[in-house]
Amino acid sequence: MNKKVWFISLIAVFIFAPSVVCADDLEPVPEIDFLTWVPAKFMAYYETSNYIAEEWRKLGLEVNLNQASMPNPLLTYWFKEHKFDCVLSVLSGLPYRMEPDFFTNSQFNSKNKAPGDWNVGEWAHAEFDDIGERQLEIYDPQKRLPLIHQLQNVLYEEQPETVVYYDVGSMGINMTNCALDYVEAPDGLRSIWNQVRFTPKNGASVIKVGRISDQSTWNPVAAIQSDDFEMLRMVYDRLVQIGPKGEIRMWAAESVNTIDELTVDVNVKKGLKFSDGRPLTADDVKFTFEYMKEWEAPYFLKYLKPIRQIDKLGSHALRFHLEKPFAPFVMNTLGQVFIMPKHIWQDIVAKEALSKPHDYPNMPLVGSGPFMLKYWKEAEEFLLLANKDHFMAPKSDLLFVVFGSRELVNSALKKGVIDVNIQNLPPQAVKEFEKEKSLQIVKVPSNGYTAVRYNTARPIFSHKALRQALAYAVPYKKIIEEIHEGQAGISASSITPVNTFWHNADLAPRQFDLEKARQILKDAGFRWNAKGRLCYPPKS
Amino acid sequence: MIDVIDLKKYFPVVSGIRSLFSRSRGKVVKAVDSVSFQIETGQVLGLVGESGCGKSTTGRVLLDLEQPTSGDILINGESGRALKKKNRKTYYRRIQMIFQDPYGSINPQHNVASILSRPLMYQGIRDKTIIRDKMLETLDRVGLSPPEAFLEKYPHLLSGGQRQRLCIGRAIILEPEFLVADEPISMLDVSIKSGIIILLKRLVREQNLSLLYITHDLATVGHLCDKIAIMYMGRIVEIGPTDDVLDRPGHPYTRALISSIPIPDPSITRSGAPISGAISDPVNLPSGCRFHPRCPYAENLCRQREPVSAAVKDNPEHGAACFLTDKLPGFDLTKGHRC
Amino acid sequence: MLKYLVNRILFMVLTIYVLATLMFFMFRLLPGDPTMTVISSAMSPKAQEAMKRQYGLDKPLYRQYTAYLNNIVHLDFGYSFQHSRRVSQMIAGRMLNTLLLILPSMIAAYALGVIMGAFIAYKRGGRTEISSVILATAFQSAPVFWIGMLCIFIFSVHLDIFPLGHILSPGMHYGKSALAKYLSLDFFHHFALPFTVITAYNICFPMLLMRSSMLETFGEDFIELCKMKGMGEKRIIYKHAMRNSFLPIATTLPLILGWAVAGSVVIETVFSWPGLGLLMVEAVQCSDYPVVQACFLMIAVLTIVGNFVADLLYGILDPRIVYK
Amino acid sequence: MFTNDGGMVTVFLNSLKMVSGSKLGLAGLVVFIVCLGVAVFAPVLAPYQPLEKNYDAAGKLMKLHPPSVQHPLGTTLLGRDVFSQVIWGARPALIIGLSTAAGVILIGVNIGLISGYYGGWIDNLLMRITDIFMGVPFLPFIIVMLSLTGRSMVTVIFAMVIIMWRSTARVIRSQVLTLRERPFVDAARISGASGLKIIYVEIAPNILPIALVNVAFALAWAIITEASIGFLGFSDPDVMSWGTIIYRSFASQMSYKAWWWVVPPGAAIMVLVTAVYFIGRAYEEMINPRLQKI
Amino acid sequence: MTLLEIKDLSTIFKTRRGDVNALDGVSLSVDHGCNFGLVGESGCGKSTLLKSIVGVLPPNAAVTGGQVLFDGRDLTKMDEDALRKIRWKEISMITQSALNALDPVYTVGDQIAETIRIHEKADKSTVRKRISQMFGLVGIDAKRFNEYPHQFSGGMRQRAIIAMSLILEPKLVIADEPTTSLDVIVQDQIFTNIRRLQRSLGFSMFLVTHDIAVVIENCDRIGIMYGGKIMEIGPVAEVVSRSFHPYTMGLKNSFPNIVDRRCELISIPGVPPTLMGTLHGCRFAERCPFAADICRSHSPVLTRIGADHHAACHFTDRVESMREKAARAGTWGDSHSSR
Repeated sequence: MNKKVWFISLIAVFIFAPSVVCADDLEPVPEIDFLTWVPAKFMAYYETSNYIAEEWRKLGLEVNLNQASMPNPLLTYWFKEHKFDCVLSVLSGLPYRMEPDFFTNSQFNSKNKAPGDWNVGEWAHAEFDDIGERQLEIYDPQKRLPLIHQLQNVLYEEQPETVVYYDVGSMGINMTNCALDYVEAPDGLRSIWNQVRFTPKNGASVIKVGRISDQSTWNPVAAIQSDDFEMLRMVYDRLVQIGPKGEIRMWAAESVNTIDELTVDVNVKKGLKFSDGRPLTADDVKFTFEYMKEWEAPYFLKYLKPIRQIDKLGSHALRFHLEKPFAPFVMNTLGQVFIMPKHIWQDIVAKEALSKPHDYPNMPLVGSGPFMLKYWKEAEEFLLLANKDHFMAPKSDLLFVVFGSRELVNSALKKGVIDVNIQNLPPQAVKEFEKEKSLQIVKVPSNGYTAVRYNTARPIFSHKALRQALAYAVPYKKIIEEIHEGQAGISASSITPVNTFWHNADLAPRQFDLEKARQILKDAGFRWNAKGRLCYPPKS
Repeated sequence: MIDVIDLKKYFPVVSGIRSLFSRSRGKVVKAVDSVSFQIETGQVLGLVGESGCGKSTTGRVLLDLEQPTSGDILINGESGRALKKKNRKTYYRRIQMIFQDPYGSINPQHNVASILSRPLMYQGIRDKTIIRDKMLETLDRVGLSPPEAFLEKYPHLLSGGQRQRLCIGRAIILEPEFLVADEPISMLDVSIKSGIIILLKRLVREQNLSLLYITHDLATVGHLCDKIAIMYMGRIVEIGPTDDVLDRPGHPYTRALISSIPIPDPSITRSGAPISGAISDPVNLPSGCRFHPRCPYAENLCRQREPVSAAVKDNPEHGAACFLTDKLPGFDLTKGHRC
Repeated sequence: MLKYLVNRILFMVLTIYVLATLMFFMFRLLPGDPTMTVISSAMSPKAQEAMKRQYGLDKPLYRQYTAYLNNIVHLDFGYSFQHSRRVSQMIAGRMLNTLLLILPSMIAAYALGVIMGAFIAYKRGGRTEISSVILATAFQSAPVFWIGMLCIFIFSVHLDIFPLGHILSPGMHYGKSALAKYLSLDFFHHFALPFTVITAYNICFPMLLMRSSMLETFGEDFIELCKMKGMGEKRIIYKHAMRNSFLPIATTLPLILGWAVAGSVVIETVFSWPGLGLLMVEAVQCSDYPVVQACFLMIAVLTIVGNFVADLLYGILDPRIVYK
Repeated sequence: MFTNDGGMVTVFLNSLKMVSGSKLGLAGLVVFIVCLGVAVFAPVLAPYQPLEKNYDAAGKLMKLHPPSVQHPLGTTLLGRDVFSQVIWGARPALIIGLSTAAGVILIGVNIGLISGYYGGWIDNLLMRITDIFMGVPFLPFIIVMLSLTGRSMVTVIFAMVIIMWRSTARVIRSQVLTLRERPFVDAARISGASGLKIIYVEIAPNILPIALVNVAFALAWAIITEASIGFLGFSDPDVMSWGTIIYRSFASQMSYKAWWWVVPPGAAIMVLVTAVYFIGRAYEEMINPRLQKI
Repeated sequence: MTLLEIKDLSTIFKTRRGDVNALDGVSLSVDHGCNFGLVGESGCGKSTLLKSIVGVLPPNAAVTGGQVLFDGRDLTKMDEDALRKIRWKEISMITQSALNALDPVYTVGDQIAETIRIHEKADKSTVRKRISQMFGLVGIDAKRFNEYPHQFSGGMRQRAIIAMSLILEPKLVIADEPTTSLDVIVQDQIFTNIRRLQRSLGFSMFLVTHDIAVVIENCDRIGIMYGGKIMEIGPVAEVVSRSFHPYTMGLKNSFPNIVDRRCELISIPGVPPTLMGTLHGCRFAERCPFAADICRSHSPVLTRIGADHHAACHFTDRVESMREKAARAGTWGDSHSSR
């Protein structure tokens, strides 16, 4: 035998040796592509995924943390291309997300699997879809509740995502110049219910509020960011607002009556005025909804879609006709669209020679809300004057100051440069801030949550047992204690406990238990090869 | 024999894309304007003139360091242009140059051996022993002895005189037929200058080559050259055997040059140069004779027509480009003390 | 001279055009969807298409490109994805802020650097020289953002002398005119720390350059002749040596100005200075490329115009330079 | 390329000898070599892994512990040892610095040589390209590049090289322009040397000293720039470079509480870069006799 | 009457590699209204001598001994302020490279005006008038007052420097290689000019050059310097025709002469000494064909051999035979003769 043959066979041995070890035809679970956030900027998110990955590795899985920058390419991989096995899904709590449909049906209905839509894990479950569709047609919360609970049950059982924690934010007020009778709300001090209640004291004329992002736009047609909506809702009225507990509260609407699933009547309050003195009437409301739809205001498009037609019933009465039953209509459509003055907007495109109303800077701003925009110094500050004539007349003018970083805004709060900080304090600093006597710290449990979302279209996570097992392999407590300094809570459902009405309290959060996870895997037929790597159940 | 025929080098005043738009478009500086001369084998021609007269450019054009505008050189009957066309390398086997600055013309990063061996290697000689023998022989020839001691030395260890000897060595190592020396001694010390002159003179004789000695210093020319050519603004204004030119100059400019040289002999009192002013603007040449603005004898004719070279005192060897050669007053520099 | 100016300006335009084109195509190669900049529950495939239409991203590439160039000529950089506004509205004030921070600091750094460089060259061989060289080099070697952080740490957090950053205290009103704002005491209070840091950071280069340039000039014959003329030491240094030594430094001015303007991205981040650099960093992080393009081009324009001005300045300082 | 006598190695060794002739140069050299050693022996020198979480005796994560015997430079917010991170950080600093410098010199020197030697339209073209690059804002461009190409170490190096060669090319070109006029180039030409031979055999060894000075400055610049990129959050997330350490402390909003987390990495950058500058400056003074102290 | 008397002047340069004895006991004197010429090769200490006289030595050099008596005052003992008043007002200078001697960023007129204003209080118009006058004397168009140095030609710059050096009507003008970089015709014009000015202004000149011919033509007395020492000093005619020092003889031998071009050109072998460290014996001994043991161990002192003629050689008594041998090429080594 010559040398060459020896050599080739030697190489052959090396190449095939590993497969010889798994001779019993075990197919190892491929490496998990765990899409996550870049550590530098989103340290807590990245570390959360890192903590999870560390435990999963102990189960014999290989995990690759794919750090992608936010927003791109992270959002593209996440929402558009679904390029992940699992993703650390961080969804913030916003008032309108108190509407139960979003965190349940919208996120998991197989109709929403298309790229760019919300079912990013492409999960499909016939029973879930069915309940999801049905609950959309029930306008009475009490009747809708069981179905929402059922949805949560299915999600808990099927685990298309594993809820890791929800934030318990902390926001601070410097009480030297400002008093607040705090109303608990999922958005804390950002909530309009609190912002109209800030009261100056010690002779202060204005309450200074610190922000880290500047307003992007004051144009409701163009706005897409939640931060922008937060301010727009101060200067514009909506028909209804979402109350601090997630309930619907009448605002510009006197009453909202659901005639049937496809017809909703709205009576607008009388005596409302725009800041230029013109009255707010049903014309303005009708105009706004039609205008937004006509010009495809990107943010509202989805919510305006169900509207077929709007009829004016009187100077202050309207009737909305829907294409199909849409339970979130009152909360998410009527509760979000800002009522714009028709007399300003109807011919603005022609008057300002614009190609579309999105380009209108909307200055001076004419709105009817509890506040009036006095001035806006870009990237510096803007002043909102209290509208004393408003039915929810605020107790103080608010000066919003834009800071370059969280660090600056926090220390400004401590120094009393600002009175209110509407950012969450960093968890590690909360204890220190709580010690400050001049500060009032409010705890804000969020209705948003962080989860590991599985891509069930990928072979790995099409295994239900694996998903269930991994839910036991998440070190919930450690993550909350070490990364979040205890400023977070555990929830079994994507509707977090703060959303008391819709939250299904019967579901018990899973505990971290690797043994149990192993057992579930074993029971489902998963095996470990000689190297301890997890392998798929043998094909029979 | 070296025969330079009607060599011209014109520099455009502006070059490149700019020349398309410039007002000075098409204007040229005639640095070398119809220069012709011959050098016999084993002889030295001194090319003399003030700075800016085109003498160095002539040398550089001969070596093809500047592209000639026109003209040719015959090296022992062979056309330089043809040689270059065939192979530039073989052209440089036959013609070599010594530069003015012994400090600048040696690459400070290379040692003597490498400086001397490069020309050989570029010419395709690869055999190490041949190269070494050749180098040692050359070093010895240029007076750097013992040659072995120099091979590994770097230039910064050499004195100016030694460097210039090395440069000469590099030039003769390929045994050229024609050597151009561009002011080879102007940067050296007095006591060393003469050594280089002596070396050049010996090499011309021993190697049987032709030397074009370019200088502004008429005094040394007298000691080294067989023939002298006087250049003024791109033209040779006078050419002839050394003694004829120095003793019986036929051009007012030659006279001015000779009479402005200080003489290291206290017993001689010199009258000084009769001319004034400086060289004219090379872009806008004066009409007629180029020298007329400075010439003390200039007549109307000189301002109108350009003189051609004519024999001086019926000596066919000696030519001067002046209308007034015969009318010039007598000239005598040799009065007084002799050694 | 006129021809030189025209040539230079044409080349500046060419440079900006090349950069603009580069920016355009670089971003079109960007992986990911530009409309994917916010997670909003309202997001739906339809809304995204609507946004693309609104941004003009549905048109073919060459149409986008020509529209883009056309817009740039009209100083219109399009529509911010993140801020739902015209980019041109956003950057004007930012640019002013950047210039207000960078220019005075650079002028101060240069003036001080040149004077100090001349001084240490004059004191050459002494302890003053070596310690200034070490100090200046060390200061330049440290990352400027780190120095900024330390300064904030010491002067703002611990000593509480200066504000933590930003351009003005919240709620300060200075009337309508921008001038009043930038002449206010409060502005200077905010300006002082970043100004000092940038100045100190940039002093090193002109200082060391001036020192070596001075040492070179000291070796020149005319300086020796000045001494032989019986000229006083001070006159030699200030009138002759410094003016001549300053020439090679003037040529580096555009380079340094370029670095400084470019470096504004870091310094503005540290001091939360609402300038172009900060805006750009934020925009890059959000993939808001119309804003990035605009900021980048504006910073480039500042750099290029700076180069140009410095060239002209050099011509004024050195009579030997003739522009053609 | 630079074989034969007076070659690259000789020039390099000579330059080392020259640098160590100056006090500051020697100090710089020593520091640099120490840093090199730290980078090479990081696994031995660092007591912990850079990303290892440290728990105290009670099993609690050691969050932001100030310096102690166990952790000479304290711990980070997630209980990682700062000292170890700083030691490991020497690696990316030097790798990025040296490779960037190498790339910059390779491109800059060649463009400078070709542009300066050939002149004419080649020079015109190359220099106009260089001019355009001169107009490119340095950091912003790198940031944009990195946001497009992803943030691996290789792309960071690539992004820096692609922009930093410009000044080297200019310096080298102006040097070549004067060298080209030196008679020894003519001498080589009339020995029958080709253009490339003249560039690389005759001219290149003479610009080597200037190139070496540029290596030093490019190295220093690269290290600082990498730190700036890291600080803005654009460098390789998997690599614990000094800039990244500072950025993480800045982003954690705890940097003003935990000085031990911020000061050491910055100081490390400062010391290393200062050393490199000293080496470069010392060498520059040596090769430019007019700068020498008499 | 003596204007400048240098007695036993020594200057040392401190360098990294050791001390350099640039000047070693130099003594010479310049009389009122007379020109003194100092001849020497590069590195012989000429420039150091000039700088030592006016006290503008670089920081690493220092006068270690001797006196510089100017009009009876010892310049080496004077403080900076007093010296500053003497500089240019009483001793001015014409430098070797006029291009570098003028500050490039100020106009020529401004620089001259500044020179006046340093020493005298004068209003603008009189300053201007004086400068115009002086420009007229040296042959520069007064219109060129506001031009920058780079706009002047080489000869014009040298004239400007001369104008500047004479503007304060000093007693002594030091000319340091004033024409080295110029062409012969311009050189001749410059010296003619200087001689003319000297007749009208009556200053003394201390001319330093390597060109013995220039000294012979323009000076009354000559000093030959070598290796930081004066080798021979005396009236020009005396020193040139009756040399007592072998170095003077060698220098004469190697100097080309356009008149006596048939004379043998003989170079001095070897290179000048480096002057580093402690030196013994005659500086020229290394290159001297007549050197004996005593020359290598003992430094000869300057001894009087004629009325005003001194030489520093151990063998002044055997001068006749030396002169005879020195004229023969073989004496200086084989390869150093031109014939």
